[in-house]
Order: sequence, then structure tokens, then C-alpha cells
Amino acid sequence: SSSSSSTSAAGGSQTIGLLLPENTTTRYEQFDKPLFEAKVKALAPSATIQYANAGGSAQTQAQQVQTMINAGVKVLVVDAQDAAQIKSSVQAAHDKGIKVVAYDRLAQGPVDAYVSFDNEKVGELQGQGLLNAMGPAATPSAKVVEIDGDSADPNAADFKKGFTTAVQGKVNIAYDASGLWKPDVAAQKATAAFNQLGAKNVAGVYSANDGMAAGIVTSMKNAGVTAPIGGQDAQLDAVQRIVAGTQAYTVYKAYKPEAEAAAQLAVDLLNGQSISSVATVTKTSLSGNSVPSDLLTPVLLTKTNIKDTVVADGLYQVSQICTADFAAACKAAGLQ
Amino acid sequence: MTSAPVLALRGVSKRFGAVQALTDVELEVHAGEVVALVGDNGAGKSTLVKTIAGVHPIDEGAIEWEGREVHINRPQDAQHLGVATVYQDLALCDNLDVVNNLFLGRELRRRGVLDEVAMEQKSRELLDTLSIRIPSVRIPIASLSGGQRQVVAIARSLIGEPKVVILDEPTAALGVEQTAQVLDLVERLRERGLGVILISHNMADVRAVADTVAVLRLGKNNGTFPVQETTQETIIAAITGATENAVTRRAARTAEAAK
Amino acid sequence: MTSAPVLALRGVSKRFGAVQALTDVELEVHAGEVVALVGDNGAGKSTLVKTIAGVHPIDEGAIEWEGREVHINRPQDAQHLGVATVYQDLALCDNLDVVNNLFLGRELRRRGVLDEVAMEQKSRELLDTLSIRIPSVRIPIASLSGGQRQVVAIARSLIGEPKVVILDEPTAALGVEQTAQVLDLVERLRERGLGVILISHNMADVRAVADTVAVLRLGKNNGTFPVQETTQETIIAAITGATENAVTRRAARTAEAAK
Amino acid sequence: MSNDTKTQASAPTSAVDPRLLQRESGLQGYLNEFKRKIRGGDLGSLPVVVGLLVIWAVFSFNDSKYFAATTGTFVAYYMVGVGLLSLGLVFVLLLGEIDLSVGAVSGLAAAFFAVLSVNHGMNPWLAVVLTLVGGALIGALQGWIFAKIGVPAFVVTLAGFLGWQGVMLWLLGSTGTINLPDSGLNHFLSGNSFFLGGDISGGYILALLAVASMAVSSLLEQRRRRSAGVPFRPTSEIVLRSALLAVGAFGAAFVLNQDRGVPNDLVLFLALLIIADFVLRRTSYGRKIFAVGGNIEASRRAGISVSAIRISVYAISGAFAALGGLAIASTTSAAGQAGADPNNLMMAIAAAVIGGTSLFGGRGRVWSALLGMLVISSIQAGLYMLGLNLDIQYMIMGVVLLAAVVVDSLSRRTQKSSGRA
Amino acid sequence: MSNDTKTQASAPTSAVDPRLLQRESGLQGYLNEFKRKIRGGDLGSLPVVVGLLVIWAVFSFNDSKYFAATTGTFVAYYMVGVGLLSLGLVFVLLLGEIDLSVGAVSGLAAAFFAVLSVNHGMNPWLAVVLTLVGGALIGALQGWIFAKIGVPAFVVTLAGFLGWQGVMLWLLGSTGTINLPDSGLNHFLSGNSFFLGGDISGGYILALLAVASMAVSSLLEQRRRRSAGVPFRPTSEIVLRSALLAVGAFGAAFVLNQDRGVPNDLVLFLALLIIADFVLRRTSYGRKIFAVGGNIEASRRAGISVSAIRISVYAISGAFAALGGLAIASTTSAAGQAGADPNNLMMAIAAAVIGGTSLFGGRGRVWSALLGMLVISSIQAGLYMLGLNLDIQYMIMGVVLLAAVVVDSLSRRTQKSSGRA
Ligand SMILES: Nc1ncnc2c1ncn2[C@@H]1O[C@H](COP(=O)(O)OP(=O)(O)OP(=O)(O)O)[C@@H](O)[C@H]1O
Ligand SMILES: Nc1ncnc2c1ncn2[C@@H]1O[C@H](COP(=O)(O)OP(=O)(O)OP(=O)(O)O)[C@@H](O)[C@H]1O
Ligand SMILES: [Mg+2]
Ligand SMILES: [Mg+2]
Repeated sequence: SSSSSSTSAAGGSQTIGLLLPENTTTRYEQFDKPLFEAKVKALAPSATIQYANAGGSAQTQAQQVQTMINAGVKVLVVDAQDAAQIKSSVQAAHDKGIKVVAYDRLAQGPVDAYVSFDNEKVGELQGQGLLNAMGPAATPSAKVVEIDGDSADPNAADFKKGFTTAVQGKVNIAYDASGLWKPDVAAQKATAAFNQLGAKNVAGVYSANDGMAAGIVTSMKNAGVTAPIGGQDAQLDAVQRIVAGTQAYTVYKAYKPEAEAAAQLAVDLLNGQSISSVATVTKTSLSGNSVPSDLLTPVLLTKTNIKDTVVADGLYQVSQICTADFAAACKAAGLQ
Repeated sequence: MTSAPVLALRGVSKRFGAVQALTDVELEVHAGEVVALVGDNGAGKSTLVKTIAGVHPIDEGAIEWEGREVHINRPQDAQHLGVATVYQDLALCDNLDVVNNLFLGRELRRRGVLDEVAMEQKSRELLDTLSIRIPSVRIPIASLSGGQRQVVAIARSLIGEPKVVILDEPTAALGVEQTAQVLDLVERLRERGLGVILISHNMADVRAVADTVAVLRLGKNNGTFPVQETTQETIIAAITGATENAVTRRAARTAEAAK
Repeated sequence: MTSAPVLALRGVSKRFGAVQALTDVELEVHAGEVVALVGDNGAGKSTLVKTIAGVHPIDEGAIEWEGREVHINRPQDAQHLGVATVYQDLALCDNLDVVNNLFLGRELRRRGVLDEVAMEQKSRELLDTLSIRIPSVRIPIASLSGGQRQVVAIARSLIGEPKVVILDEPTAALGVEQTAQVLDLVERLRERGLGVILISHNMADVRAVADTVAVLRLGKNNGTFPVQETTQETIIAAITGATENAVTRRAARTAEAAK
Repeated sequence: MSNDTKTQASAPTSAVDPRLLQRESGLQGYLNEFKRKIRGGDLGSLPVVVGLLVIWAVFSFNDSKYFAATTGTFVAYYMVGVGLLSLGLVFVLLLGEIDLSVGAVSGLAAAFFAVLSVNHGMNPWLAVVLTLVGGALIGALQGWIFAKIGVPAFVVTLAGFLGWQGVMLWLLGSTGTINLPDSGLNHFLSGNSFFLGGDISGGYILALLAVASMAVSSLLEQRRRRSAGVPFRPTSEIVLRSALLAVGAFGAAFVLNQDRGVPNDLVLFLALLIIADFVLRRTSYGRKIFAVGGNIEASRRAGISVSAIRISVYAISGAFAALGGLAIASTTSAAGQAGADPNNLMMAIAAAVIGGTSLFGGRGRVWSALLGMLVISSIQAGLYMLGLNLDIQYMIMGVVLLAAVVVDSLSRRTQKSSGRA
Repeated sequence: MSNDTKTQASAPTSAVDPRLLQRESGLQGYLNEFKRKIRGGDLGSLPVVVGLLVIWAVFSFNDSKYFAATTGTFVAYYMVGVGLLSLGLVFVLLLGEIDLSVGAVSGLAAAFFAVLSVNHGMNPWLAVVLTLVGGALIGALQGWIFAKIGVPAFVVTLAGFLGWQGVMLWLLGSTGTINLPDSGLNHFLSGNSFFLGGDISGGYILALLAVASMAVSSLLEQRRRRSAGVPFRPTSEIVLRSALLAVGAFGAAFVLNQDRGVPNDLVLFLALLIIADFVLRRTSYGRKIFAVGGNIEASRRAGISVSAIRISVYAISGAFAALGGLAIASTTSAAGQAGADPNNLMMAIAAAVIGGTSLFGGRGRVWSALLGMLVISSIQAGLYMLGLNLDIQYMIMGVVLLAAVVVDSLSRRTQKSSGRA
């Protein structure tokens, strides 16, 4: 495993550092990390990977970057907890001649490459998904409840922006608050919104991610709200809810291509090769640096394309999705 | 008093950090005997009491109970043997009321549930025999006067069926009437055949109720005297370690002034 | 004693929740006078002391200092007037050592910094005059015996230049020698022209040093007696509220037994 | 201890003190005493109740929709999860200690339950029992390290705060968030499950039960006390207290009935509160907890096994934390990685303290968990409805929390200055 | 109070107690006494130091890179921010109170500083001063509500925990995270700024200063004490203590010099520790803090204005929290919305407690902030290097924290059973 790797590497000459931001969302330690490690192993068997998860703290992440600099890594792949605060760490790594790949979130500072989904695009897809699910109910006066992510997370603003662009003028955002990425907080805020607006008047619900959607779905059931709701991340529990019909959609950001692209970039940088074949576009970060980027396209996931996406990509087995509680729904959805 | 003492200490020593509080102390208490334990401030009387009561286990030596050696490591051990103790620092729970303090650890129950009524009734009776006035037995100990607290602590030791009662300066804060009641009480305990260890600085009280006086000085035995045959001066000399001391000087001075 | 008293209480009342602890109490202390305040347990003596010391502000009535009415709302107020108090519950900081407790709030300083050396030296002197042995003046108060703590509290009141010293049962936990020293001390204070209020349950001590005895009973005045002209029985009767009480009964019984 | 509020009426014994102010009999006497208590600052939970009413009034004024039965359901439903943590914490606070691990244990419990019942298909009720036992064992382990090894409780439970969170992540590691099926305990605790199926009689039956049992037990006690010759509560007071309880209970039932009835999880919470209150006030075990919280050394000398009390209290806290975790999970029908939210810990402690339980041990009641959670949930309900920005929300939350306690503190200050600490 | 460790040597007064075990003079006596102390469990901070050495050994064994100068710099540099919060908290803990707001105040301070100096272009040093004054005022306000209105400190600072976080978010609202320029205090505290520019002499000069001033002041005190006839430390002990300090100080300087020198923020931290230690142990203000922490009523009766002490202590805590916030911000050269990380609060309290400051007031030293942070930072440095998954990391952190305190607790238990609580 990665823990033994850091000891085995001679002088860290072939070490890649992987820094992930938090653990309240399932994806990082469950998907990104193993997928990334597997791909690096395949591309450069002699390279080792040092891993760190910041547990949601930008300050911890700075210390982790420092640790890796001390350990002599050659390439850093950073999913920044705070894209602005990471700047001085990126600078410090850059000063030591370490190459930095920004992963998923465009870190500020002298970043060498960037791979991500287009976060605004994610928000737009979410908006589109909601409009589709609402169907004819999507009128400019239809009341929609919006539960956003934590405003301390810069991506949350991108999602919100994309979503707003997609639904502006088409529905009425009657309630808008941050759910802090926490399911229980989101559930309570949604309930408060339903109380405020009247359960029958709610025509649609936006949840910035699937974790919060779990809580909100429960609130909707309690309050008797039948409007559609969607999230993002394609978490297993969300896929199950989509099968069962309690959640309308999620946005599937295929972790595999993203992680593998990052691995490709990291190995190329490690070997001093050109990255222009992978990072085909350029994005300018808030600190003004132009970064060669690889932007992947997210997919809107609904009941109809589960098989073609998460199952086809090997993210989940059908048996994982169709547990006893969801067996009947799976049959109805044609999954089993 | 030829039978084995109820309680005997053999060569007991106790040390606190750098302070050797007790060195090779011997003490015997027989059933139906009142032993007064006297000594200067800091002589180690309370420490001795606490070793018997299981508050501080002894470092060296042995404690014998009815002739058998016993090990007293926790207060429960002493209580199970039948030792009831009134501590100098009283050791009451300030947040509990008088009734709860009296019955702490020995609550009366009715069908498994605390029997507050019976406890309250019994408390009032107990306090009445010690002629103390307490505004209410349901006010927290924190709001009692010094003497009232002391009476509560004394009353505590009378609940249960002890064989040895240890009273560490029980009358220090008591008024004249309550002091008389406690001395009466000590005599009643002796009549009931209990062994009593009474610590006091008041020589008159000691002489009034004790059978034997054991003197501690600087953590060591400094003589055991039968009360009947010993003068007050002898005891005070044993306590202070000198026949010429502040007490005799003061007495001499006052006598002179009176002339 | 025709001059105004240093300290006088006029119709002081104090109530705790549902308990009327003091009702219309009057008290006068002159310079160079030792007033003994006596009374049964819970009579309100300590409460009275605390109202003077500023621990509990009074509810009604007035306090006069050298003839002027003053308001004592905090302990600082009393200290600034020149009242030094030894409380029955001692009120020491268990976590601080003897020296620090003695000088608490009145630390000696040298160039703005605590002068530990001078304080330690002074502490040893003070404790020596009260003939107490304390293992070290640098051990925390928590590990002292009851009498040792009491002496520390008494010594505290001698630091500074008070005009009135209040001693609430100062000798309760003291050995015979230390008690004699404290009585000497009280006499020295009187000679220096200070007013002294001495609370004690020990009639012998009271008669030995007091000029006047003020009796409190159930929170009310119950007579003020010049010591010279009053018998012990009169005082005890005033305290207990009856000429026939546990003390007389006990005395009678003991006398009978002696026959 | 509520016993000290018992007033002295016509006691026939001789020991009664003439300085004790006797209350005149009848309602008039009750009112006079009440006035005296207000002046003395001896008000029990009245200030917090007033604070609660003020909160309701202010939010209703700001948002007309706040004053609605749905808000009642919101408060009644969402306060239970954290309220259960708080209830367990009251035991710990009574000892004068703290348990920082309750949030982490609650998250771990939910994850453990989900893994057992969903991933391993265990019978859900068996899984519940195992989870509660697990919580108690975790608590007991922490209590043991504290009581026997002597590591300060703060450090032990801080280690637990981190460690159990790790175990929870590890348990969820392979699957992430797990959806809970709408059955078993999860259904019972869910927001769709109401007492007697939400039948309108449900709330009133509960209210009637509460009022009747209070009145009957008070009267029985009065009779026993009277015949034993110790002071007893006058009938007028019993009537007044029962009437007050009736107003509260039937009022709450009425409000909740306007919406969908009394949520089952609230019924469970109330039942546990009553049991916990009984244990603390009527059993010698409870008495020992107060004693240890008041003076450890005195308790030890009274022959109480302080270690046993400590270990058992932490076990209780752990079990309540586990149950609270299940209740919190049921509000989202899922056990996820965000379960061990440190915010829940903060709110649970705050509720107990706001409700009047001292952090310094020996003083408090289990009802403070209920009262404190009512305050906190009422604020949250209002803030969430207003849909404010997070910054404003935090500020208001801070200020309102403070304000809710200020009345209480001011009255305590009066009390102190009149000599009753 | 460290005074009680002063041993009794050849005191010429009469009051000395014959039961007090005299230490034989010379080094032999010192060793004998040390043995006696080990048996009695009276070890001061030795157990935690041993715990620290064990942590270092275990991590070095697991990862050969751990035992390197860069780890030293890592620990020395990153412990300062939270260490400053912890230092302020020691004052509060000595009172027997708690300050839950330090994390929020530190975040607010960083935001305030960033807004002033970056957005409004204020002179950075003026902004620093305003920030520190602001922190002190916030603390004083909380202290005032606690001391004068009587709201429990826990509730006041919990309200602060929420409220100040709200203010911080509001301040940052329009801009989000603000990057700080590499100048002024931010440069001074940054990881690139070393004492004397990282010159190799820097560390040794500091070590020499520390050892020399300790030795000289000890000898001066010995002389005064000897001439006043009160017990004094024998010369052999002074030599031994100075030697021990020399080993530690020069050792640390050597390790840090292997990398880039002594970080400036560590120098600032040490300087503040020395000042705070001086205030607490050598001034009557410090004495009053200990007194209030030991017995509030006794302090009040001794004429100490308890409210003034409380307000000032909270002001100190607020000012240190503000400075800590600036130090934390300088580690990422940015003030962001996650600045008020509740983890910082937990770690700051934990550090003080691990270092040996009691949560119950009256017992502790400022050095516990340093010692505790060394423990916590050393664990973190090791865990980050191992690159474990977060679940394992949390578990190890919990277990190691506990282990670091267990030795200490076991020795205290011995101490207790030999009668010294
Ligand atoms: N826990 C402790 N730690 C250290 N020293 C202690 C401790 N307890 C008692 N001592 C010391 O032991 C000696 C004896 O104390 P003890 O309380 O037994 O005296 P005593 O005879 O009861 O005195 P008094 O008449 O004043 O109550 C004293 O010098 C005291 O300082
Ligand atoms: N803080 C308080 N709260 C309520 N009642 C109190 C308080 N302090 C004292 N009392 C009551 O006031 C009465 C007088 O108490 P006080 O301590 O003054 O008695 P005292 O004369 O000093 O008695 P003793 O000789 O026992 O020390 C007692 O009945 C006591 O219960
Ligand atoms: Mg004693
Ligand atoms: Mg008194």
C-alpha cells in the first residue's frame, strides 16, 4: 500500500504526491485514490505514491504539502480544499522544482497542469436535469427549493452559478440556503423551506450533491413533497434512490477518466515528457496563471442510463445497487 | 480488658511525599472503651484516623480487628468491618440536602425506590437527639452553619450498626449545649459496648469521657495514660513535649495578674 | 468608653432565601475592647461577621465606622476601612502554598516583581510566634492538618494594619499550646488599641480574654454582659434560652455520679 | 435536586426553626412565596421558559409562517436526535465531567447499524440492540480508562472523538453512504411515524397520562408525608402544578395535532426522559451520581465506589449517543460519513447547559436536555425558514443563544447576592 | 506552582519540622530524591517528555525519513499558530474556565487583518496592532458578560464560537479567501523566515541565552535566599538543571540548524512563553489568577477583584487567539472561510491538557502549551508522512493522544494513592 511506499522509495526520486481534500463525500478515498494509484502503477511501475487527505481543512493541507516537499516528491497532484489558500503551498513546491497538477479544483499559483470536470457545466447539467424532471411543471412561477454546498468550498459557487444559468427565468427559486454539504443540515433546511412555502407549492428541489440529497429526500417524504430532486456525484446510495424513484437524477463525473488523466499527467511530468497530448486546452486561474488543462465532460445520470454509465464503467456492480431493499425497483427499472 | 482489642494498630507508618506523618504508631481500642487520641496540631491524629477508615492505606505495619490482621484499602473495607468515622473535615456533599447527606451510601428504600419520607422522618429524630436546630432538613448542606454541619456529620455515624466509632474533633464547632449532647452520646456508645476513638484538643472533655488517653507527638507514640490516674499537666506535657510551655506560661502569668 | 465605637451595627437584618438569619441586630466594638460574640449553633454569628466583612451585604439596618455610617458591599470595602477577618471556614486557596496564602492580595514586591524571599522569611517569623510546626512553608495548603490551616488563617489577619480584628472560632481546631498563643495574641491586640470581635463556644476562653460578651440567639440579640460581673451560668442560659438545659443536666448527672 | 423546592407546611415536629419563613396556606401563600422567589432570583427554569417564549414571539413577528403547527412538528421532530445525546451528557455533566465523544459515537453507531442491517442483512431490531450495546461498551471503555487509569475524561473522550470517527470512516469505507430502509426502528423514528398513527386522540391521551400520573403520585406522596408527620405539599400547590403541566401538555398536543400528530421519536424521547429522571431522583444509583458530582472525596468516604459510578455513567452516555445516532440517521434515512458532525456535540452540550445543568457537577436535571433542545431547535427552525446567509445565521444563533441564558444568569446573580450560591 | 518543588536544604530556622525528609546535600542527594519522587509518582512533566520520546522513536522506526531535520522544522514551524491559541487558553484554564471562541476569534482576526491590510491597503503593522487590540476587546467583551452578567463562560464562548464565525464569513463575504502578501508580520511568521536569516549561529545564540539566563538567575536567587536564611537550591541542583536545559536547547538548535535554522515564528512563540511564564509566576497579577482558579470565594474575601481578573484573562486569551490566527494564516499565506476551524480549538485545549494544565483551575504552567503542541505536532508530522487513509489516521491520532497521557496519569495515580492529590 501507499504507507509502505514512502519508505521504500530511494530518496523519493520517483515519488508522486496525491493530496485529496476531505472525506465527507464518498468519492475521494473510495474511487479517486485507488483509480489514480492503479493507473500510475500501470504507467510507471517504479514510481511510488504518497497520499494525504486533508479532512476538510485547508490548513492541514498546507502542512501535508510541506510534508511531501520535505519527503522529496517530484510531482504533486493536489485537489485543493481551498483553491486560494493553497497558493503559497503551490508556490513553495514550484520553488523546489516540483511539478504541480491541480486535480478537480483549479488551485491558484504556478500550477503545471489541470484536470477536472467543468464545474459550471455540472451546475448547468443539474439545472437541465431538474427542468427535464419537472417537465411541464417548470413554469416561471414554479417554486423551487435550492440547497447549495458549503460556501467555504469554491466549487460550490461554480455549481450554483451553472445551475442558476440553466434555470434562470424558467422557474422561481423561492428558497435558497447553504446545506454545508451536511445531510442532516440539508434535511432540516429543506423541511424549514417546505414549512415556509407550503409542501404542496414546491415544484422542484435542487441539492448540490447526493450526500445532502439523501437527507432532503427523507424530508420530502416526511412533508409529503412529491416534486423531483437531484444531486451530483453518482454515489451508490443516490443511484439506489434513482432506481427507487425518490431521486430524479444525479450528475455522474466519471472518476475513472479523471483519475487516469491525472495519473497520465503526473507520470509524464515525472519523466519530463510533454503533456500537450493530454492537456489540450488552457484555463486561467484566479491568480492569473494560464494552465494547460484537460476538462472532461460530466454526464447527467437518470434511471435510463444507469447501465450505460456507472455499471458499464465498473464503478458499481448491479448486485451492489440492487440490494434486497431495492430488488423490486431494480426489476422495474430493468436493471436485473 | 483482657480480651483482644476490637481494633489494634501495630507499628503503623504513613508517608506523604517528603513528610513522614506517622512512624511506628501503636494503638488499641477495646469494646466498651473510650480512647482519647490527643496531640499537638499536625501530630498525625487525623492521618491515623484516615488510615483506620481506609482513606489512606498504611505504608507499613498492621491493623488488627478483633485479633485478626485485616487489610483496609478503601473506605468500604472499614465500613464492612464496622468502623464509623466522623472526619475533621466533615466530608459532606455540599450540593445535597441534609437528609441525603445523612443517608448517603445507606439510603432507605421501599420497593427498590428511595424512601424519602422515612429518611426525612428518621433525620429529624436523629437531629433532635443532638438538640440542633436546622431551618429545614431539605436545604443543601452548603447553607448550614459550621456547627450545624458538624452535627450532621456526627449524626451520619450513628446510622448503621458500627462496632467502633471514630470521632475526629467532633465538638470543635459545637455550642455548649450540643457539646454536652455529644459527650452524652459518647457515653451512651460506651454503654452499648462500642469502642470509641475520640480526638479532641479540649482536655476537660477528654477527662470527662475518656478511659484512656493516647498521646501522639510528631507522628510517634508519646505515652498512653489511664485518665483516672493522670493529671492534666502530665498529659499536656506529653503533648507539647515540655513541662514548660505556652500553656503553663500563660497560666502563671494569669495567676500573677490575678494576685 | 465614652468615645464613639470603632464599629457599630444598628438594626442589621439579613435573609437567605426563606431563612431570616439576622433580625435587628445591634453590636458595638470600641478601640481596645475585646467583644466576645457567643450563641448557639446557627445563631447567626458567622453571618453577622460576614456582613461586617463585606461577604454578604446587609439587607436592612446600618453599619457605623468611627461614628459615620458606611456601606460595606464587598470585602475590599471592609479591608479599606481596616477590618481583618478570620473566617470560620478559613477561606484559603488549597492550590497555593502557605506563603502565597498568607500574602494573598497583599504580596510583597521588589521592583514590581514578587519578593518571594522576603515573604517566605516573614511567613516563618509569623508562624513561629504562633508556635505551629508546618513541614514546609512551600507545601500547598491542601496538605496541612486542620489546626495548621487555622493558624495560617489567623496569621493572615496579622499582615497589614487593621483597626478591628474579627476572629470567628479561631481556636476551634487548635491544640492547647496554640490556643494559649492565640489568647495571648488577642490580649496583645487589645493592648495595641485594636477592637477585637471574638467568636467562641469555649466559655473559659471567652471569660479569659473578653471584656464584653454579646449573646445572639436565633438571629436576635439576647443580651450584652460585662464579663467581670457575669457568671458563666447566666451566659449559658442566655445562649440556650433556658436555665435548665443539656449542660446543666449533664453537670448535675456527673456531679451525682461522682458522689 | 428538586426536593429542596418542597416547602414547609404545618410540620408538627419540634425541630422546626422559628426563623424559617412559613408559607401561608392556600393559593395566596403560593403566590406570596412565588413573589418572594422572584425577588430572590430563585426561579428554577422559569427564565429559560420565558426566553423560549421570547424567541417564539420574535420569530413569529419576523415571519408569519413561523407561528404554525408545522414549525411545532419541525422542532418536536428534529430535536430528538441531538436531544438524546444531550440526555446522556446530562449524566456525565452531573458528575462534573465531559464526554466529547458523543458526536463521534453517534456517527459510528449509525454506520454500525447500517452495515449490520443493510450490508449484512441482519434483523433490524437485533441490529438496534447490538448497536446500543456497542455504544454502552464504548462508553464503558472510556469510563474505565478515565476511572481506573486516571486519564482526564477530557483527554479520553477527545481521543474517542478522533478514534471513533476513524472507526466509522473505516466501516463505511467500502460503501460510503448507506441508505436505511424505511422499516424497523428507522421507520419508527422517521418523520412519517406518529403516535397512534397520528390519530388526533394520541396527543391528548399522552397529555392526560402525564397530568394524571403527576397529580396522582403527588397526592399519594402528600398522604404518606402527612401521615409520617413530615412537611408536605399543600393540595392547592398540587392542583396548581398539575394545571400548569396540563396547559403545557395539552397545548403541545393541540399544536402537534394541527399538523400530523405527535412524532413517535418525540414519544420515545419523552419516555426516556421520564425514566432517566426517575433513575436520577428516585434511586440510590441516581443519588450516588449527584454525590460524586458534588464531592468525590466525601462520596468515596461514604463507601460509594466512585469508579463504578463513573464507568456506568459513561456507559449510559455511550448508549444514549448510539440511540441518538440512530435517530439522527433516521432524519436523513441514511448513515454517511458526515454522521460524526462535531456540531452535534456542541449543540448537545449547549442544550444541557442552557436547560440549567451545571458544567461543574452535582446540579442539574434531565429536563434541561429537553428545554435546551427546545430553545436550540426553535432558533434553528426560525433561522432556516428565513433562509439567511450563513454569516448572518451564525451571528443570530450566537446572540440568541446568549440571550436565552442571560435572563437566567441575571436571576442567578440576584440569588447569589442574596447569599444563595 | 513550581515553587513547591523547591527543596529544603540546610534551613537555619527553628520552625523546620523533624518529620520532613531532609535531602542529603550534593548530587547523590539529588538522585536519591529523584528516586523517591519516581516511587511517589511526583514527576512533573517527565512522563509527557517520555511519551514524546516514545512517539519520536515509534515514528522513526516506521519511517526512516521521520528522523530528520526537516521534521524538526515542520514541528517547530506548524505548532506555533495553535500553540499561541493554547497559550492564551492556559490562562483561561488556570481560572478553571474554558474559552470555546479561540478558534473563531483566530479566524476572524486573520480575516480582519486581511481586509484591513489587503483590501483597504492599511499599513500592515498598524493592521496587526488593530487586530490584536480587536482580539483583546472581543475577549474582554466575553469576559465581561461572564464576569458581570454571570452567564456561564461555556455558553458565552459557545455563542462567540458561532457569532465570531458569522462575523468572519461576513467580512470575507464579498471576496472569499484573501491571499496575504509576503511582507510585514506575514513574512516574519512565514515558513521562509528564520532567526538571523537562518545563520547557523542563530540557534546557538538563543540556546546560550536561555541557559545562561537560567543559570545566572538561579544563582542570584540562591544568594538572596541564603543570605535571608530561607531554604535554597543547592548549587549541584542548579548545575544539573542548567545542564539539562543546555542539552535540550542546544540539541534543538542543532537539529534545526541541520535544516534551515530556527523559524522566526518559533522565536516569537518562545519569547511570549517566557513573558507569560514570568507574568504568571512572578507578578501579583499572575498570583491572583492562580488564587481565583483555586478558590473563588477565598480570593474574593482576600480582596481580589474576581471580575477584573476574569475580564483581563479573557482579554489575554482573545489577544493570543488573534495572534495565533495571524500565525495560522501565515502558514497558508491566506485568510479564508475555513479559518475558524473547530479542530484548532480542540487541539489547543488538548495541548494544554496534555502538557499538564488542569481543566479544573489553579494548576498548570504555560509550558504545557509548548509541550502539548510538541506532542500533537510530532504525531501529525508522522501521520502525514505515512500517508495513511483518513480513517486509520483518526484512529492512530486518538490512540496516540491517549497513550501520551497515560504515563502521566498512571504516575498521578501513584501520587494520589500515596496521599498527594
Ligand atoms: N495529604 C497530605 N499530603 C502531605 N502532607 C500531609 C497530608 N496530610 C497530612 N499531612 C501532614 O501530616 C501531618 C499530620 O497531619 P494530621 O492532619 O494528621 O494532623 P492532626 O494531628 O490531625 O492535626 P490537627 O490537630 O491540626 O488536626 C501534618 O504535618 C500535615 O502537614
Ligand atoms: N448561604 C446561606 N443560605 C441559606 N441559609 C444560610 C446561609 N448561611 C447561613 N444560613 C443559615 O443562617 C443561620 C445562621 O448561620 P451562621 O453560620 O451565621 O451560624 P453561626 O452562629 O455561625 O453558627 P455556628 O456556631 O454553628 O458556626 C443558620 O441557620 C444557617 O442555616
Ligand atoms: Mg486533625
Ligand atoms: Mg459560625
